[in-house]
Amino acid sequence: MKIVVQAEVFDLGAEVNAMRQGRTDIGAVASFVGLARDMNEGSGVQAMTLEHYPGMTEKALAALIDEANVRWTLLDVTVIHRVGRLLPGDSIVLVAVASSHRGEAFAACEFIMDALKTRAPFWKKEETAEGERWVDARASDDTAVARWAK
Amino acid sequence: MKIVVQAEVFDLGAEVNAMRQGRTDIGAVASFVGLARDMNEGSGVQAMTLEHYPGMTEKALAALIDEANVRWTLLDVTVIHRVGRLLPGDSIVLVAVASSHRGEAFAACEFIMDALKTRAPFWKKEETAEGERWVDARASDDTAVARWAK
Amino acid sequence: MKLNMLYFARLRERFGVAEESVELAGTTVMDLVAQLQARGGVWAEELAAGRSFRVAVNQEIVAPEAALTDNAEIAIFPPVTGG
Amino acid sequence: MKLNMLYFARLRERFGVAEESVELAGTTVMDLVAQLQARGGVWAEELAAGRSFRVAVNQEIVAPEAALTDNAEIAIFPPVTGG
Repeated sequence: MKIVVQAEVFDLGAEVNAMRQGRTDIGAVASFVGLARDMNEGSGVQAMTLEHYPGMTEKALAALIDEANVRWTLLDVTVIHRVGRLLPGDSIVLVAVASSHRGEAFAACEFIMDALKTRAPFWKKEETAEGERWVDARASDDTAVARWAK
Repeated sequence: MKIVVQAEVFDLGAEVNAMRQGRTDIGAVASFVGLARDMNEGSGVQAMTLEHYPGMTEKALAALIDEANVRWTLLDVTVIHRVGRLLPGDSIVLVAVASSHRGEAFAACEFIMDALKTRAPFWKKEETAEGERWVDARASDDTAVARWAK
Repeated sequence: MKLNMLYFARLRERFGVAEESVELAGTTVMDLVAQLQARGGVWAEELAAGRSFRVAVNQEIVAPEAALTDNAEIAIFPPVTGG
Repeated sequence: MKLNMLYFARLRERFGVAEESVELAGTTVMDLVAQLQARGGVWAEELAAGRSFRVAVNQEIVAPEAALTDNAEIAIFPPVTGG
């Protein structure tokens, strides 16, 4: 398990290769990369800054992964989330899940992303032509995570 | 859209970077890598050989992607499937889907994998300590793809 | 009509042939399968009712009732196991 | 009891403070929120009933009824928007 909060860019290929290194029991790696877009809520975004709550962030991410490990049989999980100022096209977050079987890898990867969106303490502030604005939480993210309630 | 059947290894990081290159409208890239495992049906697998139906394979994969594009709003899709002899730990298949939103990227990526498993003409023959054996189709793959029936 | 047959994977190995030309008396996939079954031996065994195999006509999987056309490319193969 | 307060994101900017020490008369998160609301101005506004904010005690999100302990780390922040 690897959890990192960093300002630096990450490398999807290198992270997935690191999970696979020396193993022959992995049948499936599902991964997700979230990116900064040039549009949000109908207006152009020139840049965004990600703030987080150091300490709690890592604990919250570890708790999500623990939950995923209870629900599914996973071989490895990597979560990397960037902070600081990002431009459209930049990577924001990586979730990669290795499992013996694809169904578990897909489900756990999507669960971790959905849960991260509502439970990990990160906040986005966007720079637009009209000035800066804090991004509002979306009801659709609450709906997405509610699907996983047992 | 990119569909390739090849003997050579592929590079997840390079494929996803190629999808993202020069774009700022992608918010999510969901990807999947299927790997050759050292165990299947309870016995050790030393190697496997993947056979396919040239011509039909590419048509079948294009049809799956067309269906995904009807069901979800996608920005790009890459599917690469290897053929020939593979060893445990080797990559078999890559599906990567770019979209504005994560829910669509995840759903389309999993749909394409589930549909590929039951509709793309590839066959696996495994080498085990007891000799060679053709892999049997799994009922669980029929169940997985049936979830997507409208 | 003349059909260009292809066999793949386990069925190619069992039949001992990868491709052949077949002159079909009937008009449908069912007719073709019956004619191949009539060869007996592994053909009768592998294409028997209840055995799992797929038939593609011009590279699309079809149902047993599908009509065939002269010079079509017909493939018979086991359920697929890629991915 | 003494509490070590942290504020994040939009609330940090609105309150104009990132961290402070607070001496709480009550015992629960609700008591703390009421005491901060009583400061008036942006505090009353942002922490009013019906406004969306989260409270974490020692880095875990808790309900308004949660009991507080001396020297706890309390964070107040808007609903999260990462990922």
